[in-house]
Amino acid sequence: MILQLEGVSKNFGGLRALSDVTFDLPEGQILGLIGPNGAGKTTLFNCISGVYTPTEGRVIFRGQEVTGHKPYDMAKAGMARTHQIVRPLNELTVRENVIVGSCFGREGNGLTAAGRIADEVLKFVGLDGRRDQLAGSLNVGQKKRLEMARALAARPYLLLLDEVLAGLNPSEIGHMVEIVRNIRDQGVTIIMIEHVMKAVMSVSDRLVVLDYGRQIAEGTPQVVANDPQVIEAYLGDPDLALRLMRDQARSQEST
Amino acid sequence: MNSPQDSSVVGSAPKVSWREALSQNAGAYVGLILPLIIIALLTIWPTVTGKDITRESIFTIMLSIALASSLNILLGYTGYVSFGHVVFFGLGGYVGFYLMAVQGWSLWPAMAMGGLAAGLLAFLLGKAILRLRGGYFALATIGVNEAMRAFINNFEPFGGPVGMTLNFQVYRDYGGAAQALRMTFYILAAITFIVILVSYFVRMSKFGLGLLAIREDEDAAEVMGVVAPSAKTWAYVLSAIFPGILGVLFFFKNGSIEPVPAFRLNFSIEMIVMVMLGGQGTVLGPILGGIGYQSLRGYLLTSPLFKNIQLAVAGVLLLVIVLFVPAGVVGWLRNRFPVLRRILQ
Amino acid sequence: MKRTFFWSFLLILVLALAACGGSAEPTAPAAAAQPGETTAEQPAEATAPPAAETAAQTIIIGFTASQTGNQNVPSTGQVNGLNLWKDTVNEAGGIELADGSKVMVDFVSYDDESNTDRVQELYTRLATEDEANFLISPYSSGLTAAAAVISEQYGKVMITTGAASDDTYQQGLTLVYQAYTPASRYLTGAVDMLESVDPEAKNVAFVYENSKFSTDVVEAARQYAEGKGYNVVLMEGYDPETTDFGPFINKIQDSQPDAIMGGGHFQDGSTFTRQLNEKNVDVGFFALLVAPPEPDFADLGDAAVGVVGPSQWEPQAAFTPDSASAAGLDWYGPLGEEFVQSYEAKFDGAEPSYHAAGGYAAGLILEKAIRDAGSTDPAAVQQALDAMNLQTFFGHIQFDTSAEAHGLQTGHSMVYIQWQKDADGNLVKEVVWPLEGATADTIYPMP
Amino acid sequence: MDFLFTSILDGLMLGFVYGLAAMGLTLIWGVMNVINLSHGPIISLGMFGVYLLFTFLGMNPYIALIFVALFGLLLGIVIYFVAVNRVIDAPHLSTLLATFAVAMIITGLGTAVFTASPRNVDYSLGSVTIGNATIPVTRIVAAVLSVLITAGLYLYLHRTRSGRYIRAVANNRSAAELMGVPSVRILALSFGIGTMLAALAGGLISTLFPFTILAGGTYELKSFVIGVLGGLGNPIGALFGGLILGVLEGIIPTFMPATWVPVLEFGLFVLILLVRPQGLFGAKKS
Repeated sequence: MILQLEGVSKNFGGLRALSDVTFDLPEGQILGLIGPNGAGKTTLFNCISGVYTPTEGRVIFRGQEVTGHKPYDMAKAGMARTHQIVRPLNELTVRENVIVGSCFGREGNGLTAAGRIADEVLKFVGLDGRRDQLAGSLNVGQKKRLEMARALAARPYLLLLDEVLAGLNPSEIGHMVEIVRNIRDQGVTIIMIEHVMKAVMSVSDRLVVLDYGRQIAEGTPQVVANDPQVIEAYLGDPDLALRLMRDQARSQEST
Repeated sequence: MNSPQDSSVVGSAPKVSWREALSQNAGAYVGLILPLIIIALLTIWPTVTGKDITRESIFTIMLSIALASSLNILLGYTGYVSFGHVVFFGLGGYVGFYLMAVQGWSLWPAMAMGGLAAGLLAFLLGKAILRLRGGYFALATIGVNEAMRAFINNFEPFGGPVGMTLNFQVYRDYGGAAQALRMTFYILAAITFIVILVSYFVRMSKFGLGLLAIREDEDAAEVMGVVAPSAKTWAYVLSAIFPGILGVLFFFKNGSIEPVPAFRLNFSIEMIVMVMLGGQGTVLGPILGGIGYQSLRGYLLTSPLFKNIQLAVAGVLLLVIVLFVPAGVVGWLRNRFPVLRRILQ
Repeated sequence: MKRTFFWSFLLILVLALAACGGSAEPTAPAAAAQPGETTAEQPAEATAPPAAETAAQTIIIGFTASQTGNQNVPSTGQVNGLNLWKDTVNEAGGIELADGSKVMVDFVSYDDESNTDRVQELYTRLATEDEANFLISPYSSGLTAAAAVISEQYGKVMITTGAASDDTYQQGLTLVYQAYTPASRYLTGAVDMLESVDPEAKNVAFVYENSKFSTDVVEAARQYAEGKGYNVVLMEGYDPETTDFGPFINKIQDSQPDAIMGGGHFQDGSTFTRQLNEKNVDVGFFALLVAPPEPDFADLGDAAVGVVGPSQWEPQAAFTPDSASAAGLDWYGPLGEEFVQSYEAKFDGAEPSYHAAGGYAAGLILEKAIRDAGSTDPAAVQQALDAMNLQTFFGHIQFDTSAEAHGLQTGHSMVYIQWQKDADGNLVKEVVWPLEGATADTIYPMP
Repeated sequence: MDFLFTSILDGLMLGFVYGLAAMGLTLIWGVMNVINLSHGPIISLGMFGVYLLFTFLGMNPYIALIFVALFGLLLGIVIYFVAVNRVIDAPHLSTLLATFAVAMIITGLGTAVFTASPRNVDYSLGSVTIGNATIPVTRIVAAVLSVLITAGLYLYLHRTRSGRYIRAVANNRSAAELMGVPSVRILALSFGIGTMLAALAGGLISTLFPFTILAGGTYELKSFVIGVLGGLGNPIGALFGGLILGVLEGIIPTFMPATWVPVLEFGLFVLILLVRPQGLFGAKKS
């Protein structure tokens, strides 16, 4: 198992954002993490990658307990992630951004080696033509690919992808899904948060569904797609739909 | 694309031919040419003119360059606005001065101890206040400087409010006041040279890249594996050591030390202005900023037209720069003429 | 590899520099400041002052002053005094030398902003570029200590004024001479005065600004008072920025002193006085540094009545050729009233403060030394200064010549003023101590 | 320990004025995240405003405050549009330096016009005696006015439309903009009110102590301490922060040398920044 979560919960003040999330992730799989907005998916990413310390529960990465470790410890241990809202290092060039990923990631490469890796990774995500441009000058799609490139340059064992497909057009989505499959084929384990259902269903080996911080289903895409609880969470009664919309508004406000 | 388990091609240290390495490195050193030429010219200029006043004027300029370049490691590379940076200049100066005036140490070890004291303070402080971000950090550094000034004002071993005065005998050990003053100039030139090299190599190093990442987005940098707390602390220490050493040198030359001039908050702000004027985050920026600022101030102070309102004129100029050229001279040139980027680091 | 490249790079750089070493570097000397107010022609061979006397008719005297800094009020007074002295000398045709020739006086001055940053640079400029023959100190002891390093380095005689701290003169200097009564004797007279007006008084409170000058002064006064058997019931410094003296006044009331001494500069001193008055503190004797002799102190109104202050000089000071000969000293320079008159004439009726008198006296000391030496040779002037022992309108002038405290003022002493009300109820400043120069009796206890 | 009581009473009286002085700084910080380094010079201008009106027009200092307040408001709006608006979204360094440049301009011109010599508003209302403590009436008036102004500010922020807008912008500028709040105008108004409070505080201080054109700097530093005590961005908290500082300044000298006051003050300041950056009274922001 590359990653095991045991009863992970997270409270913010009185609000319970995650409650008792438990699953195991074998090496080499793609795990889709889905759920309505505000379900706690990104919070879970933050708990795994060390941005938050879980209020309860344990995170075990490659056999080691890492609960409460710092984000940089996780990066060095071989975990990399992208952000839902892209966070490029604006005043650095695209290439420098990727070099940061490689220098400080699992391998901790020197600048020269990192430069070579960066060039390679940039070609892989199709940004090699823009390597000397400032990262701030890219468009959103390119920034998403840059996030991906930075994460890959770290040569992680586990890659956390937070909505890499959001905001992309259909052809870009196809391209990105290809990239994700390719990465998995190279032996990297992936957890991806995604709203584009078709894509996530097709690419994931397994899915975990969160709703209001609770883990309401887990299994292969087929099993999950037919789970009544999941259907209710997504399509259910009008009240729920209304609540979802309110959540959407709230999450926009908080960003 | 190689799998992470199979990283034999790029994961291990790559074999690069020496020719390739040289050409890459040659490129890397291009940015050093201009800074070093300027420092070298400043150093030999007094010999060329043969005038002591040139030396004195350049002493002021070079001190500014060295201080601004030190501050730039924190301010420009790491993005933390240290408003009370003069605390390191003052504390280092005080520790060194105490060792020279009271304990009878000679200048060299006193300078080392001044730098050490400043570095140590930065290390301890860094652990605490570097957790604060943005304006809170700036405020905290002001608080630290004021607290330190008030403390030294009460600290009897350092003379309290009276400060300390250096006996002239001390200069005679270096061949008289004239000789001692000439010596301080060349020591300053050497330190400035070292500061520029340090600034440059930090800028070009992996450590420096981590600092730049912190400056751009600290949280994202941490997620990418930059150990921000320790990187920030070391940047802070590095940017504090040189002001500490320079404090000893300055007050040795000055002959006396008192709390108010040693911890003058405006002096910190002047350092920031110089960094900003030249271009923060670049090696060349603080050098041009130091020269530009001190020349301008020298001019305004003595110009019959602006003498009485020199502070206001300087304020207007600062405002114009902040509003319209926030990247400073070097940043502006880099943006305007991308061709020059390699030279203007 | 990197290293090899780096050193070869450096080598090339050095060679390149050597090749173009002489070319103009545009930025560096741009900081060169223009002299503030020099107009006269420079001495032909001013780098060698001994030779200059035969060739030139003018000597240059250099100093910096606080035109914009926080000390600009006293500093301006000092500069006014100096300017008056210069005009007086030049109107008389200059200073006469041994060979009968006369030298005129010219000034070069810069703004030091009351900051140490540039003082040394500016004094170096004065000593080398402007070819000043002699120097006058900046205002305040801290700046003077920095300037002294330069005056020693270039062998320039410097007369200090507005720089009272003793320790500047105890660092092995040989060319720096102090016009003011040093800090160690600044306030001791107040203790004598208290002893004289009230032999019963035993308890003294010292409340003073926590800065170099005031601490020096008060520390010396405390030792003196304790030596005379006084109880020091309170010894308390305050921060230079203090505006609320409430806590100190409460402490003073708690310690019930017969006398309060201390203060610092004008601002804090006048605030302190005002608040003591507002709080109706009952104390018989109140002596304060710096603030009371300033004419502006009268703005405090009734609060000022009875306040005593040490002064380097007062317009009423009774120094005359007669008093000089009574003391067995030579007299030199104008009478006190002549100084006051010409000062008021030159500066639109402004009354000279003691800083102004100090500035004039500094010039006068230099003038007399040059005249005695018969030349502008620094060594000869230095000798004349060492031998100087005379009385002027400013008082007795004599310098310590020992190695430990060379240049320290030993002759001059303070006078003490007290604010009193005249018959019409107007506030007037009266000299009350020493008794031989007094213009009125001390009011004790103060109302 | 009679004088302990006196010292606390003194400290409280002064604390109200300190609080008022810090209020403008903390309001501006709260609304737009700008540390206004021209705060001190504006306090000085407030002092000189009252001084000039009192000395040359013979105006009652408390009437003069009204003009000073108006002047402060207008000056603040001008400063906002000239120096702050353009860099309001830039990194902190830009606004710090922009407001510092304004401080240099005010101080530079002020020194040229007024010189650094001390001034004094020679105005007295006598003193009252409570037990052993004698308190000048001007101090009591200053304290009462400070409380009234604070109350006025509170009512303004909570009861008027533009006041609510200011709070909305302080809370979340982009959300307020979405709801149709004219954010630039509100920011300018907030800056104006911040400087108005600074000028008012300066005016009140001028009736208590002598001052110079440079005197505002001391109060600016104190305002930082007070702002952090009361919670930066919490104008009402500033009043309590001021009271704490005033009392500390009164009490500390009763058991140790008064020169240690700034050491403790700024030590406390740094400590609070580290431990409770939201201030002693601020609610914890998540």
